[in-house]
Formats: sequence, C-alpha cells, structure tokens
Amino acid sequence: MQKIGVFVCHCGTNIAATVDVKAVAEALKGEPGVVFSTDYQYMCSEAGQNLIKNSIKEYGLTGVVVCSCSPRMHEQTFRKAAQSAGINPYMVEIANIREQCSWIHKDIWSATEKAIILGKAAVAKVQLNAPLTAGESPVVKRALVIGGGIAGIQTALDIAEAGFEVDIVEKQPTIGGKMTQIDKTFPTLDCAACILTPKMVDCAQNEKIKIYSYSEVADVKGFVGNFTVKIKKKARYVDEDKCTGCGICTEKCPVKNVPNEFNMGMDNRRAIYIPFAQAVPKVATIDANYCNMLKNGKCGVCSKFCTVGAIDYKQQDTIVEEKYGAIVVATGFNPIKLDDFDEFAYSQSKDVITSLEFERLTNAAGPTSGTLLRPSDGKHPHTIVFVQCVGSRDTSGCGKTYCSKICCMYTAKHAMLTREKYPDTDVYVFYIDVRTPGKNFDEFYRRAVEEYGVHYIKGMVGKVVPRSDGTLMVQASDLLSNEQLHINADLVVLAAAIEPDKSARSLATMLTASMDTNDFFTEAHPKLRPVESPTAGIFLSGVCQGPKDIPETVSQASAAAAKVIGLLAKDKLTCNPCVAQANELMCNGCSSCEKVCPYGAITYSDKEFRMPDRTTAIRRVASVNEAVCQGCGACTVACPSGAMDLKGFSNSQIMAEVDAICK
Amino acid sequence: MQSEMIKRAKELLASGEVARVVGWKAGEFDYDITPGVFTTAEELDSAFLYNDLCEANLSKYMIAQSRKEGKTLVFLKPCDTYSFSQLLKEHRILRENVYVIGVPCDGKVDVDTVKATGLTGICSMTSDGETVTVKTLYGDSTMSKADAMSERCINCKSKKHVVYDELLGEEGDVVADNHRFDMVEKIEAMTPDERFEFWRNELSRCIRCNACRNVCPACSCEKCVFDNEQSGAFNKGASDSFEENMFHIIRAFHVAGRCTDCGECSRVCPQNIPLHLLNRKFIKDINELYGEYQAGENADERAPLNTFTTEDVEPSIVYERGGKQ
Amino acid sequence: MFTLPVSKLNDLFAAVASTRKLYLPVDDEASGHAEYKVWHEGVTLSNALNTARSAKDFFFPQTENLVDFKMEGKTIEVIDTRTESEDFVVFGVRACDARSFDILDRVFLAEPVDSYYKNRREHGVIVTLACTRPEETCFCTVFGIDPTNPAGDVSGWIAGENLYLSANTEKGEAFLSSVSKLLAESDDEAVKAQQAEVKEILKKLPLGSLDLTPFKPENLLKLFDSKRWKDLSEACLGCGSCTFVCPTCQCYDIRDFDTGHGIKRYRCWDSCMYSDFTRMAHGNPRLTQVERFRQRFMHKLVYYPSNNEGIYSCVGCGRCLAKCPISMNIAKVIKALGEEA
Amino acid sequence: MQVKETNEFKPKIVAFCCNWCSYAGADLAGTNRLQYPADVKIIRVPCSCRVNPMFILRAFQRGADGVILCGCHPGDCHYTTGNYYTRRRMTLLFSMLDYLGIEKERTRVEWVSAAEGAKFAATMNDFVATVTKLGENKRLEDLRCKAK
Repeated sequence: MQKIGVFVCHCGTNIAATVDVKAVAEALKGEPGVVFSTDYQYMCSEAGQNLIKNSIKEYGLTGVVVCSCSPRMHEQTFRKAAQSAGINPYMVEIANIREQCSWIHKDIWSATEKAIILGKAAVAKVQLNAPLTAGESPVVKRALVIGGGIAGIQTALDIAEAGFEVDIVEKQPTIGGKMTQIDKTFPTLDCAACILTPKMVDCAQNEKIKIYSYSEVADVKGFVGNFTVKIKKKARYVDEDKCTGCGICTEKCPVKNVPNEFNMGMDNRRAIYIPFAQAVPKVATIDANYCNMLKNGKCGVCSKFCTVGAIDYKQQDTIVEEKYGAIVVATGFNPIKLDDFDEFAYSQSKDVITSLEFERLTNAAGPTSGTLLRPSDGKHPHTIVFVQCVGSRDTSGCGKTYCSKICCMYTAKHAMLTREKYPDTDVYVFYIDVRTPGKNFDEFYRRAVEEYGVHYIKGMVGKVVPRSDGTLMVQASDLLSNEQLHINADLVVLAAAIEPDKSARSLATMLTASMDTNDFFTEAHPKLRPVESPTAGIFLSGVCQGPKDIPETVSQASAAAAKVIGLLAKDKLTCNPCVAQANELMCNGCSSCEKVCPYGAITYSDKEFRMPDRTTAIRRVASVNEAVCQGCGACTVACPSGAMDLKGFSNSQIMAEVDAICK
Repeated sequence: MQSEMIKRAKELLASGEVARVVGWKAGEFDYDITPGVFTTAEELDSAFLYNDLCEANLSKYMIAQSRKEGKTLVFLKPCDTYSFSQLLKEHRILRENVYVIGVPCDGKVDVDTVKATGLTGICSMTSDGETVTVKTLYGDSTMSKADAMSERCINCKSKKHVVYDELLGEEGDVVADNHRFDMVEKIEAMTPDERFEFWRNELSRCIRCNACRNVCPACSCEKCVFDNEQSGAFNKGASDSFEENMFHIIRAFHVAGRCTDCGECSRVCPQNIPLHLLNRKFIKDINELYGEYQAGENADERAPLNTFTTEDVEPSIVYERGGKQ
Repeated sequence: MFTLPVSKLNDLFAAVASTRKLYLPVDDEASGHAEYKVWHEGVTLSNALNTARSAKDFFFPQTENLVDFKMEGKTIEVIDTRTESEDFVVFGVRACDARSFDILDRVFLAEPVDSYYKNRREHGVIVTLACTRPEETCFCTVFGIDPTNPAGDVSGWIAGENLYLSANTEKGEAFLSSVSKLLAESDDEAVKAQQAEVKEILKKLPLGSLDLTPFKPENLLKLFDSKRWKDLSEACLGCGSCTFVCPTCQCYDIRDFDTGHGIKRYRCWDSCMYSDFTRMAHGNPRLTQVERFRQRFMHKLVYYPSNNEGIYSCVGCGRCLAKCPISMNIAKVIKALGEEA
Repeated sequence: MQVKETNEFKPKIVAFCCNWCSYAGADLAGTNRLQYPADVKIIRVPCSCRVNPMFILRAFQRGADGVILCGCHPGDCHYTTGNYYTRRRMTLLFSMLDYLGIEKERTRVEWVSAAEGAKFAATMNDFVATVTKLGENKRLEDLRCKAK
C-alpha cells in the first residue's frame, strides 16, 4: 500500500471558482492509501512545489497526486519536485481538474463531484504505480540532413560550425534546391545565385560536411541518438573523385534533345550534363534514360573525350550505411501540377507558364539569357497577366486548402521587375487577397502598385482562351467594380500552389514521423517546438514543415541546427521509461506484438525456463528494446495472454482508473 | 484407410523416423473415441482407430508433443491442418519435430446429432460412409450419414490439407460454396432485442467449465487472462451474466483472425452453446470488411488484426451496417 | 402408496407451486437438454432420462455469495448476507442424483457444518422418479443404486397412466399430506410390475458389469502408482466439464470480488482438473495433468470410500461419459485399472 | 458542499483519449471554455491502440453507460500506425457487441486532433445525449457492482 499525498490546486480562481477545492481535498482524504490531502493557491509555484517536497518528507509519502491543470502543462514540474524530495518521479499522477473540469463546467456541484472522481482515479492509479528508471542510450555525434536546398545547406553549415559532422543527402546531382532556379529575391531584389552559391561552396569545402548528391535515403532504423541509415547512391556513371567538372563531355555528347529540368524544360541539355555552372559537386552525371551507350551500348563519346577517365558505364547503385544521432528533414517543395486547372489553358498554350518558369525566363542563365520572350514565338510580350492563388486556398478539391504564402510576394517581384525592365508592358495581377506580412513586404508591394504601375485587380480569372492570333483571351471579374473583364494577353503567369516533395510521404514512414493531411511534416508543438518532429531525434527545416519564404526557411534551418547541436552535445540520452515490458513466463512467443510494433522494438529469443511442473523447457519469448520502444502500447492489445504490458500505463493501472470513474 | 494408417505408423515407428504416434483410440460404444498416443506396434494394432466417428482435432496436442524427444507422427484431417498451420505460424509447434500425415475426411458422424433425433441408449454406432447403423438398448435403426453429421461437417469449408509431409488417400479441394455463415446472417437479421434474447438464452447456460477454451487450438496461451489474477479479467465461476458475456466476447476477440473455424468449441460444449457462431461473426466481418481471410491457410499472410490499410472502414460502420434496429 | 393420474399432474404441480417453488426437469429447446426449471402454468415435465446438469445446484450452487465487506473510509464492516432459504420442492430427481445428496451430505453436513448447504438442504423436499428408460451410459447399479426404487423424501413412479408416490421421510409425509386432496390410496402392483420390467433392461446395460472390487483402501498405493494413469490422462484437456456436470464433485474455491463499493466474498465450483486448483504459495501440489487426473478418480473410487464406510463418491449417472470432450471417463478408468489389478 | 438531489438519469461516460491528439484536444476545449457535461471522465492513454477491449467491457461492468475512444486522425498517429490498429480492433469489437444485442450506440470511436477542441466538445455533447437517450446500461451490467 502506498502512502499517498493529494495536493489540490486552486490555480488562482481558474479552478477554485468552479470547483470546491477544499471539498475535493477533504473527499480524497478517505481514499485508501491517502495519508495527507490539502489544497493550495498555486501548486506550480515555488511555494506549491515546496509544499509537495516538504509533505513527502514529513509524511513519508511514496506517491503523489496533484489535482491541477493538464499533465501536458506541469507533469514534468511536479515530477521534478517529487524527485528532488527523494521519491521516484513516476510516482506522481496528475488529475486534470482545470482543462477537463473547472474550465468546462459552470455548475460548482457537478464540477466538484467530477473533480473528486478524477482525483480518486488518480489515487487509484498511483496505488499501482511503480518507480520507473529511465534507461540511457549513447548519442552518435553526427547528423544527417535530408535535402540539400537552402534549408538543408543552412542547417548543415550551422551544425558543422558547432563542430559536429553532418552529411547531406540530396537526390539531385547538385545541392542548391529550388533557390538555384530563382533569379532575384524579394523584398531586397538581390540576386539569388549571389547569396546561395557561396553557401553551396562552403558546404563543399567544409571538412565536417559530407555531401551525398544524386542519393536517396533507402532505410532508417534506430532511434534518437542512434539512427542507422542506408543511403542509396544512385549510379551517375561518372567517378565523382576523378571528374574535374571541365564540362567537355557535356559539349561533345551527341544526345542533344534532353529537356533541361533546371530551365523547367524550356530548353535542352545533353544526356551527360552538369545541371548548371555553379553546381556542387561540380561533377557530370549521365542520364541513363537518354544515354545511347547505356541504352544500346553504341556511343562512348564522353568516355573518349574525358581526359581523366572519369566515365564508368558499369557503375551501379551503391548502398552506404551510416550512423547518426539526429536527422533533419529538409525535403522542400514543388509547385503543384496544373493538369487539373484546365481553365487556365496551361497545357494548351506555351504562353501560359508558371511563376517558376517565368523566373527562368528572366534569369541570365535561363533559356533566353534573361530576356523576357514568349515561349511560343520568342516575341516580347506586351500584356502580361499574373494569376494568384492557382491551387492555393482552394476548397474545390482540385488544389490545396492552405495558402502557399510566397506567391503574393514573388508575383509583386515579377510584376515590378517586368515593369522596370520593360516599361512598355502592361502588367495585371489578379488576386483574392494580397498578403504581405513580413519585414519590408508591404512597402515592396506598394512600390509595385504605386511606383511601377502594376494593375492589381481583386478577382479571379475565370478562363484563359488561346486565340488564333497567338494572344490569350483572359476572362476575369473585377470584384471591386463588379465588372467582367476581357484582357488580351501575350503571356499568362500562374502562381501555382506549392506542395511538399512527393518523396516526403515515404520518408515520413521510414522515419516514423507524422505528417498532416497535406503531407507537411507535423511539428512536435505548433508554437513551442516548431522545428522538431514528435518523433524524437527528427527535426524539420524549411518548407517540408509548411510553406515559407527564404528568410523564414533560413531562420528555421538555423533553429533546427541549434536543436540538433543541443542533442549532439549530449553524451547520453535519457529514454522514456514508460515502455512495454514482456512477462516472459506468460509469453507465448506468437509474434503478434512484433507484427504491430511500429519501431521494430520487439525481438524474440529462445530461453530456458523452469516450468510450473518443474520441468525445464526452451521457449520462444519476446523482449523489448527499451531504447527503441516509444510506449504506444499497440503490442499490449495484440497480446492475448496479457504478457505484454506497458509501464506507466499498465493494464491494472488503467482498469483501476476505470473502476474509480465508474464507481 | 485405418489399416493403411496403421501400416505407415508402424513403418515410421520401426524405422525410428518417429518416436510416437498421435491418433485416435477406440472406446466403449464406437462413438466415444479418445485422442491417444501410441508408441508400439502392439498398441496401434489393439486400439488405433480411424473412421467416420473420429471427430477430435489433434493439432493442439502437437504443442506439447513437438517438445518431446524425437519426432511425433500426427494424423490430421483437412480442417485440422488449418489449425496446425496457424499454430506453426504462431511458433507454437516445433515443425521439425512433427511428421504430419494428412488423412482424408468426408464429414464426421456426431453422436449428439444422432441423439438429437430422439435415439437413446446408443450402444453402438457405425458408418459405412453412406449409412449410419445405430444399435440401442431399445432396438436398432439406420440413418443416412448426412443426417448424422454435425453442422460443421455439413458446412465443411475445405477438404484440402494445407500442411503435411505425406498424404494418404485422395486430396480434396476448398469448399467454396458452403453455408457456414447462414446462421450468423440469421442472427444479424434479428432485432437487437431478439439478438440479446438469443444470446442471453445461450450464454446463460455457460457453466465456465473451460472446455471450449481448453480444446481450442487458438487458445494456447501459456496463461489465459481468465486464469490470471493479475490480468483484471480473472474469474472462475460464471457468477454474473456479465461474466458470461465477458468471457465469451473476449475469448472470441482473442482468437479473432486466428480462429480457423474448426468448430471444436461447439462440439465439446457440455451445454450445447453454439460458440462457433461468435467466432464466425468475426470471420464474416473480417471477410466483408478487410477481404477474404482464412486463418491457417497462408503461412506468410498477416493476421487481419495485426495489419491494416489506410483505407480501412471506420468503426462507425457498425452503426450503419450492424443488424436490424 | 398414493396415486394420481398422469393427466392430473398439472393440478399437482399447481398445488405444490401455490405454496413454494417447484423445480422439475423441463426440455430446453436451445440446448436440446432437459434442465431443472421453476414450474409455472404451461410448463411440462420432460420425458428425458435426466437433466444435463446435476441436481447438486439446488444445495450447492455454482456460485454463491458468502459474506460482504463494506469499506467506509478506512474501516471495514463485515456483513452477513445469509438469509433463511425459501421452502422448495424438486420433483423428478433420479435415483443416482438422490444418492448424490447423501454423498454431499457427508461432506457438507459433517463438522464443521456448512451452514449455506444445510440451510438449503433443510428447506428442500426431494421427490424422486424411478427410471424406465436407462441410457447406455448408466451404471448406477454398479454402486448399489436401484434406479427403479429411488430414494428421496418421496419416491415416485410413473407407470402406465398413473403417478405413484410413497413418502420415505417426515418431510415427505408432510409433503404428501399437503397435496392429499389430489391423491388416492393405492396398492403397489403397477409399480412392482414396472420395476420387474425395467430390471430386465438394466441387465443389458453395457456398463452394468463394471467391477469395483479392486478399488478398496488396501489397494490405495498400488492404484496410485499404476502405470495406466499416464496414458489414460494423456489426452485430458484439463477442462472442468466432468467435474461441473458431476452430481458429487464438491470442490470449491473462495474468492473476493471487489464491486467498487465493497467486497463480495463468494464461493464457486472449482475443478481438480485445473492447473491452479488448491494452489498454494509454492504452486499447485499436483504439478502435471496426470496427477490432477489421478486425483479426481482416486478421490471418487478410493479416498472418499476410505473415509466414508466404503461408499463410492460416484453414482453412475453417466453425465461425464456423455460430456467429456475427449471421451475419457470413470468407466474407462475403472476398466483399465481393473484389468491391471 | 451542498448535495443536489436529482432523479434525472445522469449517464456515466468513460472517454479514453490518446495523449498526443485527443487529450490535447480535450485540453483545448477547456482552454476555449467549451462546455460539455461533467458525466464525461477522461482516461489518458499514450495512444488509442493502448485501449484493450477488456477495458471497455470492464467499464460497462463497473457501471459505465457509454465508452468513447478518441485518437489522432488516421495517418496522424504520433506512433504512426497505432490508430489504424485501433480502427480494426474497435470495428470488430463494436460489431460483436451489436451482434450480441448490446446497444452499439454506447460505444464510439472519434478521431480528434489536438487542434479540434471544438470537435471534442461537440463529440462529447453528442455522445452524452445519445447515451442519455438510451438510458442505463442494462445489457452489459454486472449486478454485483450496481448494488450499493
């Protein structure tokens, strides 16, 4: 029998106004095991915590029940207090009489009655609590960053800066991500390449950073502090160590008609290619889908011209296994496919383009060397219509319900830059709302309207109709003047919604990290732990967590790095002691628990047992890796004999709570 | 068939391939056959039996027998092999210590079914595969075998052996067009009040003798929750109607997705409670909600409760589906 | 001896039921069995030879509350929940079950007297009925029971169109006088004729010739050490069906049930076949199923008679023969051990 | 404390809430002062998949009139897959209870995220109303526990 102390918190008037706290303390005095029961103004205050500590000593308490706010709020506080007074922190139970009682009930009588029952349930549970000791596990002092865009680059640089080793896995042949395709950045209009490429070079040159380009994560095992990751290095048919990036092969390759993804397919590249001049690593890659040598063994031109003998047609995918203490997800985004938005004629006319394509059309390294020309006929567009929210804030089911956040600003940028460079151009922007909540953002937008004369029209474009003269008839409504508009445009630019990269979903499964319905990774707490996944040891950087612009991405990347550094700085981690435990004497060895365990925490072994009939038998029994188990309890229900139980939430504890509540 | 089986058993014993044989032993009245272990040719000659009255499923005995020194030969009927295979899947039987001979079965004659026709004082009962001859204290009679078979054999789900080392006789097929869910459907079609009445009437007869549990090949726990004082479900007597419900619901739930529908539970119930109708409800629900699944059929397939799809139906389907209101 | 036309049985039942509860074997449609049920208008007597469950439930129910404890704060109050039993009549008990009451009495009414059992026993009147159509599983005659002349407070026979009743005890006399208006005096010719007829059938019973001579106290160790227990028990599932349908098995367990408001201390049937039977701090004294199995039959055939003037604690009702899931039973044990002895 | 005498039926409701979503959702309902009847008492479990059918039957035995289980939305389980198992287990269990003629409306599973305080309160209001309408649990009761 435990000696239990009960502490009922007033929480000022938060609880005391609707719950008769004295009556609760009084009623719980009579419960079996309770040797002390009292109430206090603020249990979480220092004085309140001291009350607990002193009572533990004075009454020799072995268990503590605090009737207060949600355990999500102060469970840790009270556990620490109990621990400092010499009892096991897991001998503390919280009865939530604020969020789940005083705040939702108006009637004092029923709220008090409920508070007493919740208190009794906590007392009944703590009766069966056992002291739990958290295990420790070592930390591998190396981090993995998945994704080599600006988010991943910044995170890696910051981690490396702190002195820890960090690997970047990037599925493209080069790091840099989407930012490499952007011409200028809002609201300062500095050149994206000028601020990004030095960071890419830093990564390549930092001896703490290892870049796995053209690679993907194939498998993740383990747990915080101790992940084992298999990285698949895709065959690029070029020896990375030998290739000097001279680029001769990319000029000599006879296959010239490969759509160039860097320029959004608006020009071509060769079958062997370096994505762009500042690529890191600056190493050529053979596109196996187009290479004649790989397809039918006839060619070998690049190999002939390569002076260092870097071409290796026989190269295979290889798997590298590495151990990491922390993993940062920085998988970024893609604009959505616009196939479902036929009204904008994206698939019918070359002159209906996405904003990212527009970005390439204005970039000096782009297909037009930076001169804004219509993709269809290479002529100067004189009327450009920008359409906002294509697939964003869309409840029709075709697009995304969320706001993609960056489109308002980059469209203002596009409009402004167009007007600056080509003052003879008419620029229209159709919008639902213009959202500019950022430093210098609204000023930037106002400049576009006021100084550059961009026509901002509140309303949606209903239809874009390609006409025989090559122009585009844009039908729209102006919601402010309530007019139907028909604009004869030369170019239509669609601000497509952005969505998480498709690879994120399967990655989330490997990482056992949770995602929301839009496939954005879920943060551990939306406000207080925004860069951590609920899965320990997994951190989030950049758009994989939600739409954000470059400054936000970089700040989140640094924040994630700070969290990783905090983790890697520790030598050992304390595990969650509320984990599953198998009673070997009752275990059937049936493997049901193993099948439902999401962490692979359960293993089986044959052990020798002294049986009840005093014979010796070898039996197959389950055991739980306490460092891997996260304590969900799926196994406990899969186990028919009840051999598998969960510490801290045992069958008997939960049933004791049920009994107390139903009394 | 019986002489062939004895011949093979003797051969395997003589060659030292197996150390013992698990089969059926003759009783006093032809119908009271006991599962038995034979270790010598003499025992086999004097008591080994296989005929249309050998109802018992021998698979569960192999949990213990397979842990003995040397191999054990067991004769399994088609439906017994499903239980055996399920036990293998759950690592309960050491396969390398068992020699399985599959034996054919075209339905077993059930003494309770014969008694239900009104015959009493049955001293002898024999079947030639077509006709059953019954000798009683009060005269002799015959009936067709079909009339003497229990429901589980009439609605046989498979005459195919899913696991064996050797087969005697001809191999059969899965019986796709059985009517084993008819009674479940009938109960589902009742109103909730009728269903409650029906099951109360059945389960209130339970005397908690545990015969259903102890005979069940899926109920092979080292320690059953109902025998474990720490489990919170412990109870010994059917002290309250709640306990009767609790025991049978939880037992059915624990074997859900694992029960092969061998029907032993209903066969052995001294109170004639149709316990298989609980298991079949789960089987039917699983088939309808998660796709056809036959426990024991496939060694690699995951049990339906140990897997999921992201598109699974919501529990609220019970409100729409369920039975009649 | 008194008589009453069978056509008037309903009147007799009505008369008895007007003053106390009347139980009698009734056909149960769902199970196909006969079971004892309370008589009310419309209920008819079963023609079955016997009920699936024995009649011991009347005096020794499967579960019964012994005492309650109530906790108030930190004090415990003990509440005696015993009440005086109602009077009741059990009609249609067969000779085997009637004998089982004697066997139970020797356990429960010996010092220290089991007041729960005694309370019920004193308030129950047993009206037996002679058997006319024994089953192949019947072997009561082996234990010296005459199924044509059953004991009980009142012995009964249904012969031809009439029921015949004859009181054996004071309770029985009182019972008959309470319904005397319905009864007529009669000779015992019809009864005797029927007894002679049934005895001819009894001679044909396949288990009628079971030999109990080896089962005597001096053979205790020899029987205990028999090699046969192993193979006889090999297939035993360790369930309790034999013990729970048995009219003489009297083992029980006492348990506490926490209702949330207090404790109900109850007893329930237990079975020596169970692995946790008579478990003590060190575990079950009988480690294997062989030992548990042996215990049950040794108790029925050797230990009980040793302590009770040679009376076996089996009445040959045949229920366990019909109900054992693996068809292992006392008849097979008697034969197997007998052969050896 | 004054004692309020009332004859109106007040159901006993046990709500099992997973720690990560639904318990937080219940907290949010509290933070937003969204009212629901005091008949609902919450038991915190790490995941909805921790809830054993035995707990549900136990609640009914001990006097509960309704049992509701709340977890993260499918796909959002903190433990990735827990609620998928819950979904299968409870679907089968509820179907079995229905098969036995036990009012299926006394049991429910709802997915409530940490952000859905309003849904939590609305769900509880609706569930309490449903169970109140059904009245006292008779079909899965244990008379020993009911007698005071």
